Amino acid sequence: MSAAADPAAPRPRSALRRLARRKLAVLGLVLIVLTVLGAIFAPWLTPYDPNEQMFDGLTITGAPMPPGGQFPLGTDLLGRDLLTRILYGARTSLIIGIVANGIALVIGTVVGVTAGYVRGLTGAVLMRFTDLMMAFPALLLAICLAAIFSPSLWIVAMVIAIVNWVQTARVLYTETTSLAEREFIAAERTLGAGHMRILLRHILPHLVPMIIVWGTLGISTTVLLEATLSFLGIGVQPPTASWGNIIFENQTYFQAAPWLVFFPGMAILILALSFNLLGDALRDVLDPTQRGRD
Amino acid sequence: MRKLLATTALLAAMAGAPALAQDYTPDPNAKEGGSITITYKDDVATLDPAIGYDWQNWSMIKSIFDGLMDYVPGTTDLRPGLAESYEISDDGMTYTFKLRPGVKFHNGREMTAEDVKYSLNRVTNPTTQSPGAGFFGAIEGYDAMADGSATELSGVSTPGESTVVIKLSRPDATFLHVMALNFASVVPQEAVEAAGADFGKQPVGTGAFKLAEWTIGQRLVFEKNADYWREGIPYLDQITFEVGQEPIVALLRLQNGEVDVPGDGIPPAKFVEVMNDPEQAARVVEGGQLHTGYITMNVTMPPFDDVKVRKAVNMAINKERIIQIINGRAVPATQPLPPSMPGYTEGYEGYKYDVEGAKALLAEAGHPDGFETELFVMNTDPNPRIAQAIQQDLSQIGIKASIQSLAQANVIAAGGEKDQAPMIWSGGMAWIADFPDASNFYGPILGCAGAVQGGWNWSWYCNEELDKEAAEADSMADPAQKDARLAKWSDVYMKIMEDAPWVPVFNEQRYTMKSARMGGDDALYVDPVSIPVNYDYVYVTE
Amino acid sequence: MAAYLVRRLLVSLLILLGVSFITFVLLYALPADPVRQIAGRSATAQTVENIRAQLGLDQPLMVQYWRYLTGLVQGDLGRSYLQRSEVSELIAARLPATLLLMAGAIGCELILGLTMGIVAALKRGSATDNTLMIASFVGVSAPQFVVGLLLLYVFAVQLKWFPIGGYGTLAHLVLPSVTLGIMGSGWYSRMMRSSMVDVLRADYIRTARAKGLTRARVILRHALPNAILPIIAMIGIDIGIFMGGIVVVESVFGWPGIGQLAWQAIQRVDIPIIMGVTLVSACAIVLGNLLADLVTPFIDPRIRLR
Amino acid sequence: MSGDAKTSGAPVAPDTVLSVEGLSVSVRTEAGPKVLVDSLSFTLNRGETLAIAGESGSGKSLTSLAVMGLLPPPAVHVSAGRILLKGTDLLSLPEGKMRAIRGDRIAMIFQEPMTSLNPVLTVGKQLTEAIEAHETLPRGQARARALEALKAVRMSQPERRLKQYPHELSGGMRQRVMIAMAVALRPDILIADEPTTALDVTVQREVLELLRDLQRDLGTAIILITHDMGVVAEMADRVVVMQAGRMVEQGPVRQLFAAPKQPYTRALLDAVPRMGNGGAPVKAPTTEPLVRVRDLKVRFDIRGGVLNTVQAHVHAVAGVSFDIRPGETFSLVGESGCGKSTIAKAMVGLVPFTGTIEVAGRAVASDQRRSGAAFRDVQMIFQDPMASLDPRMRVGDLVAEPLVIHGIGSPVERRAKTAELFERVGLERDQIDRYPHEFSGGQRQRICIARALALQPKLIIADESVSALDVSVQARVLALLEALKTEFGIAYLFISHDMAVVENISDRVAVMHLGQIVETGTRAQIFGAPKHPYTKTLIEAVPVPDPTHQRKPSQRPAGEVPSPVLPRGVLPQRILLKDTGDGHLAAV
Repeated sequence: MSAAADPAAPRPRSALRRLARRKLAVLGLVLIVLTVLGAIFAPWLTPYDPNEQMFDGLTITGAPMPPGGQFPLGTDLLGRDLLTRILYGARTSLIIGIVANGIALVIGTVVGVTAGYVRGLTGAVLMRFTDLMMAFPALLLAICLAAIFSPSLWIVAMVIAIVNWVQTARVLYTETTSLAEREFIAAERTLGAGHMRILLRHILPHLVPMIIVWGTLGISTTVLLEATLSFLGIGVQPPTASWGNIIFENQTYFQAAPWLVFFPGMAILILALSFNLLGDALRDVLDPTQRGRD
Repeated sequence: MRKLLATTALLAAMAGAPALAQDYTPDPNAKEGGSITITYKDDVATLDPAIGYDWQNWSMIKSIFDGLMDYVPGTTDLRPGLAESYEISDDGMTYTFKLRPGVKFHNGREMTAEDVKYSLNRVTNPTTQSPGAGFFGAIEGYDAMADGSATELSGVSTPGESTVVIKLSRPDATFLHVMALNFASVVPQEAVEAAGADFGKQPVGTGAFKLAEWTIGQRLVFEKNADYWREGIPYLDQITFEVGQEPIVALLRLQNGEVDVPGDGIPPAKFVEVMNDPEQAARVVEGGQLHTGYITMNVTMPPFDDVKVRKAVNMAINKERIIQIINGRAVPATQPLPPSMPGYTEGYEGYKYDVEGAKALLAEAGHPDGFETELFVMNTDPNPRIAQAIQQDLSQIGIKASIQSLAQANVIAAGGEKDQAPMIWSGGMAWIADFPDASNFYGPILGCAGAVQGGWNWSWYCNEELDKEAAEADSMADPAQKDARLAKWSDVYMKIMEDAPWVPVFNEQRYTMKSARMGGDDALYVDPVSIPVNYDYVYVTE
Repeated sequence: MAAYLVRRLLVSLLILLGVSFITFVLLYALPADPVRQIAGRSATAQTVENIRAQLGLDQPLMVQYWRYLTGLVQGDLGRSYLQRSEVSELIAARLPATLLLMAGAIGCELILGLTMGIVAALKRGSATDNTLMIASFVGVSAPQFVVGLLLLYVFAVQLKWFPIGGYGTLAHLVLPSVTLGIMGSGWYSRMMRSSMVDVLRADYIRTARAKGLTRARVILRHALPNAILPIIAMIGIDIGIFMGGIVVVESVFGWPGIGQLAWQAIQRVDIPIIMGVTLVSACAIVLGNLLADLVTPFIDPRIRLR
Repeated sequence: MSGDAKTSGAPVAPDTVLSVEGLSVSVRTEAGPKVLVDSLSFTLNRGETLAIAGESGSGKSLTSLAVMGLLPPPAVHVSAGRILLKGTDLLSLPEGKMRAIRGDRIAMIFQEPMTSLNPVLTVGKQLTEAIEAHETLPRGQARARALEALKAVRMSQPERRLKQYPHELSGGMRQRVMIAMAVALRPDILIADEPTTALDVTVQREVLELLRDLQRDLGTAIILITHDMGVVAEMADRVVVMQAGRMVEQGPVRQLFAAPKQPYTRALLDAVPRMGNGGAPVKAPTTEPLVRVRDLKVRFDIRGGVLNTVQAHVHAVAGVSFDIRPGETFSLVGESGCGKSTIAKAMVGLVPFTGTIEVAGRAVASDQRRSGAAFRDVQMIFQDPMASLDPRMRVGDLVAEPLVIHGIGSPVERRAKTAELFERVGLERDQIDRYPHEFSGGQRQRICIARALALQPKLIIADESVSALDVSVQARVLALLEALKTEFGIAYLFISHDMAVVENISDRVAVMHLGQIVETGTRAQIFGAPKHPYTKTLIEAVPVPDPTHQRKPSQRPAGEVPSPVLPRGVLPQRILLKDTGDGHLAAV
């Protein structure tokens, strides 16, 4: 029982194969691909313009049309086709998910790895700053930032990135610290390897799987945060559709027209769920520290 | 043309506003006792009459405090309040109020002329930071107060225990209305000083109700003032205000019989349902309110410096459609004044919805393909939706407006800068009149005084001639000149429409829903000054 | 331990100082002018400037911040610009509701999350495990405002099991707590599961079984206290997440907590309230983490706070 | 169990307690079931000690878990056979009945005393719990029994121990707690799975003696699972030798050691390093030292207090001086925590130090900024080859890494050099493109050696480099090191806790205790005529792989281990070494 199997270093191909064996991960991947395709091909998938307030999209008393018939998912309170808006809204969610999360990931990686490797004063200062950011109620900070800069798609992405890098930084800090203490790093140092070489050739490659995992999981957080900001009316500006602002605009009608909350809500849920499923499976497949959980 | 308009206005004024002195006849069916529950979404900030300026606390303060003047319940007609009677000098520059004897504050002390003086000094003192101080600008010595060089208004004097004389620095036809504002409420000095900055949490007035309990963020309870100076008033023993309740929740609770009046009205999502149910619809009281929803166009920012462009925009807006979006709970507006405001120009049709005409006008102005601009809007429902409807209308004539949906304060800030907000949809921040007088819609929001940095005239429209005309109208303080004055105001607003700095979009209607046990005249439920209801005069039937 | 506590508190103070400074600068940079809101629509420029001077808002940023700090040291969070009340009073009035909601949410997380996690770990690989883990994923992925609206619609409007909104009784607490706690439940159940799986593999569990202990005892006495350790640190972090969530949840359910206060204040740029709420939240987060650190040694004697 | 019991041989009428018949253990893998233990049969008699010996992967631990019914579910399971405890087949018992037997009639102690006790429960709780699981007793009485058990394992201050948590005890004390827990209910059978492998040699000695005494007093039958033939020789009455899941040979201990029937057994016994046959005496030093270490001190800070200031120091190395001559193997021995590895780290610049270290006349810088040349001259091989190889790199790249770092040669040349090194350490050229995890432990250590050789160093530090390897592999790696030494004239600094290995390969030896050298001299001097009591204890504690070896009993209750942690400002007392003749220095 002593010769334990190697705890790390999967080959990429086998990782993919192992991923393919997880039904839930595959399901997540398929749903993500479908969302991406839906977002890209939205103009061909629906006959309507997402921002067109159609005259026959509202009843005479100004109520939205229920699902069915001309409008498969019904219309919103301005008489726009809900399906069209959800399809176009996927663009917003995906762009923000990827951009915001990408920025957050870069900041988080730079801060976390630097602090974890350099230690000393620089490391301490970086980590105290991270602690400080942790102490900020993220949503409050995002709301303040969104209020300062008049929100647009890119500003929202920036705001989300600013509040979202902390987690990544912390995780990568811990991981880098423990990596830096691993014997093979010590071995590299005894061979005379410089810091940059150790960081780039030996530490970063080990962090890549974890970065991928956090990148994937982070997208779901980001999608949720965008939706929440939009739900509070400080996200993406109308009439640009985003899943969050569809709900924001229509939430008062949740009783009279539940589909206006239900469909975009399901869209958010499914996309976030898909990224979570994928990320979790990737964690099992790629991340050596989490190995052996099932 | 001008004459005709004036006459129409005069007729309207005569029909809508009977004699000033005619007071309210008590309801013979009214029952004493009982308590009601009213809900609001937003917290009540303060009950200090010098400060409170919110939707929720305005009518609450009205019930706790009294001013020298008052309105006949359910109407916009002035009647004497704490003043038993008053006299206006012939030049309209001196008002002498004779105080009602035996009026007691909630703390038991009798109200005197000194209290009136103290209250006016207090509200105009900059350290009070009253948002209503500016209303008292006509009182002699106001400027010295405002710049901090005086601590007392030189124009207010108390020749006797029960006499207050107020001298004005210019004639002001609205002065009696000003004295009926909450800001002019009479407060006892000792209670104010005892409470310090927290007077707003421990209010002491002379009103029909007194504050019994206040749990911040949850509930306020008002208790009947048994010593109230108006005989038989109020009917209710107690009113509970529950705050922090979503309008939709409030309505559902009303349907469950837990709430008597939802203070924020019927939420749009439930409106159709309620109105389609005869039993519920019967408990809805509809009335006008002194409100106009409008789009401002910044006349200093090209291309809105061109009146043709502004007219084109006026013609491009499909007001019916916008009203449809808010479930038809408004009437299309043609001019800045709402229909129930004295001075409203009857028969004026405004700019008709005419896309082709608008396009032509825009082409004439040199923008055949339209232009790009920005539309600022406050970010609470339904305003972003309305903005999107406006955006779609504008796009019909080639104007591409991008929407800036921001927090209220940020929109106000943008409007106060000369070069920031080309267009603003006023919803959520729109003008609800402080008092039922035509002048109230002019000064800060359409006059030159407001067209300054940080001002509220977001269209930056400044027509000095109209300013002069407005000043003239306001100096016609003699009641005999009332009709001539209204005619003048009507004329001012018509001229404004010529210049089209605004697109008046709609006048929101008020729909107050009440529980079955609520009694009292319907007018009390759409009281133009006490929103949602005039607490002093409503009663419960069981 | 005492030295550790003092040191941690010092660091916490520094963090709070940083939070206050950043927030202050951010709010200073806001385009909206609070004075205009205070002064009202009828105010003249003179009045506006008067009020600005009275509030000290005409001073440079650092002077204003220094004033705020000196006030803060004396426990003075300032006075709301628009509500005209002591901010501390406003927050104090609303904090109990928020704390109650958070307690409810933590309760929900612990009950739901831990149970699900433990059951899944014990039935590892089974259909139950898969179902529970999918449910956790859904919990983690569900936007709070959607969950809130949905719960409201199903349990309050349709089934009428719970009141639609408001505050006061236990029944009022259920739906908001669940809404706030459902995301954490998902995380907890997943963490608990993996932690439990790891612990069940530990040598001391084998020892415990080798002693002939019953399964229940092995799980409850030996596995659970060890498996729960990472969760405790999570609860500390959770408080920060909750602080964001309450803005949404309180708005959906009309819960009279500081989330609503903050939201209204942000809408109207009532800077003292925003500052106050941010600081109180940051305090809660810092305290939450500290508390989690202080509790851990009671469960895990290996951890000594130095 | 005493000497005379052994000499009397097996009892005439063996009273069989446990018999294992045709036991097979399989694991379900994706490629179908795989047999881990194949039709194993043996019996265990009352009062005897049966050793199951074998190298890693032989299935010995699985066998013990199968007896306990503790095979890790669900993949690993018993696929055939019977396990009879006094006639009852344990495999057919329901879990409830099996639970009643576990801990009561069969008890088990495990290899890792560090992890086998629940860290969050006190020793007392864990002990009483074991008792209460099988007997209904009032609290006080269970506690009394627990205390009694602790006394039985000769624990110092037993009352205090009851209230302590496992992490507050040393490794040896924890193992005693484990034993106390196991014997508290006087089981028929005690399974000890590598009970001393993780312990220092002196502690191992104490634990082994304790087990033997307990068996004598209680008459418990013991199944002792170990890879250490020395332990087998000392403890066992009979031996089962296993290899790759099968039993290779079985028999009484003396017979098996004296005349192993199977080649595997023979090879196994041959590979075991024995003391006292270390080879030819060393020539007197002639050349200038290659390495000169003077007054080396390494200390680590312990921070605390309000401002997180330094409160105390760990004096890991407290003033050490020694020389290593070219081509010489110099060994540092000592128990865990004595500072021997820290010296190695200091020499390659991994920890800051004071004092001087010179390699080939160049000083090693005391801060971590490197002086490249010194690094080329000194290379290090770590204990765990897996841990010291970047798992994400191909082994060829790993071996070429030092060449790349120092910019030696073109890629083609480097590749050729790598291939050459591979062959030299006994690996195949075509294995160059594989990853570390595709190699066995011994192969990995060869890769590390190849990497260390790449820069043609003058000194290789081998820090416990063979400790984790099975004896047969260990022997081959040691042989390789020896061959390289003669071939390249490399000097070794060999760091080990294993006295037998040290004796076998060293030219000179230094014995370390609490950060200082207590005795140093040639191998012959140290092992032939140890002067310092600590050296003597160390040597005597080593289990001798010879069942006929007679050993003086020594009893020492487990107490606290002396600590190198001293408060700020307090310095460890310096040990003075005195030359007892011929370069043999010992503390006075």
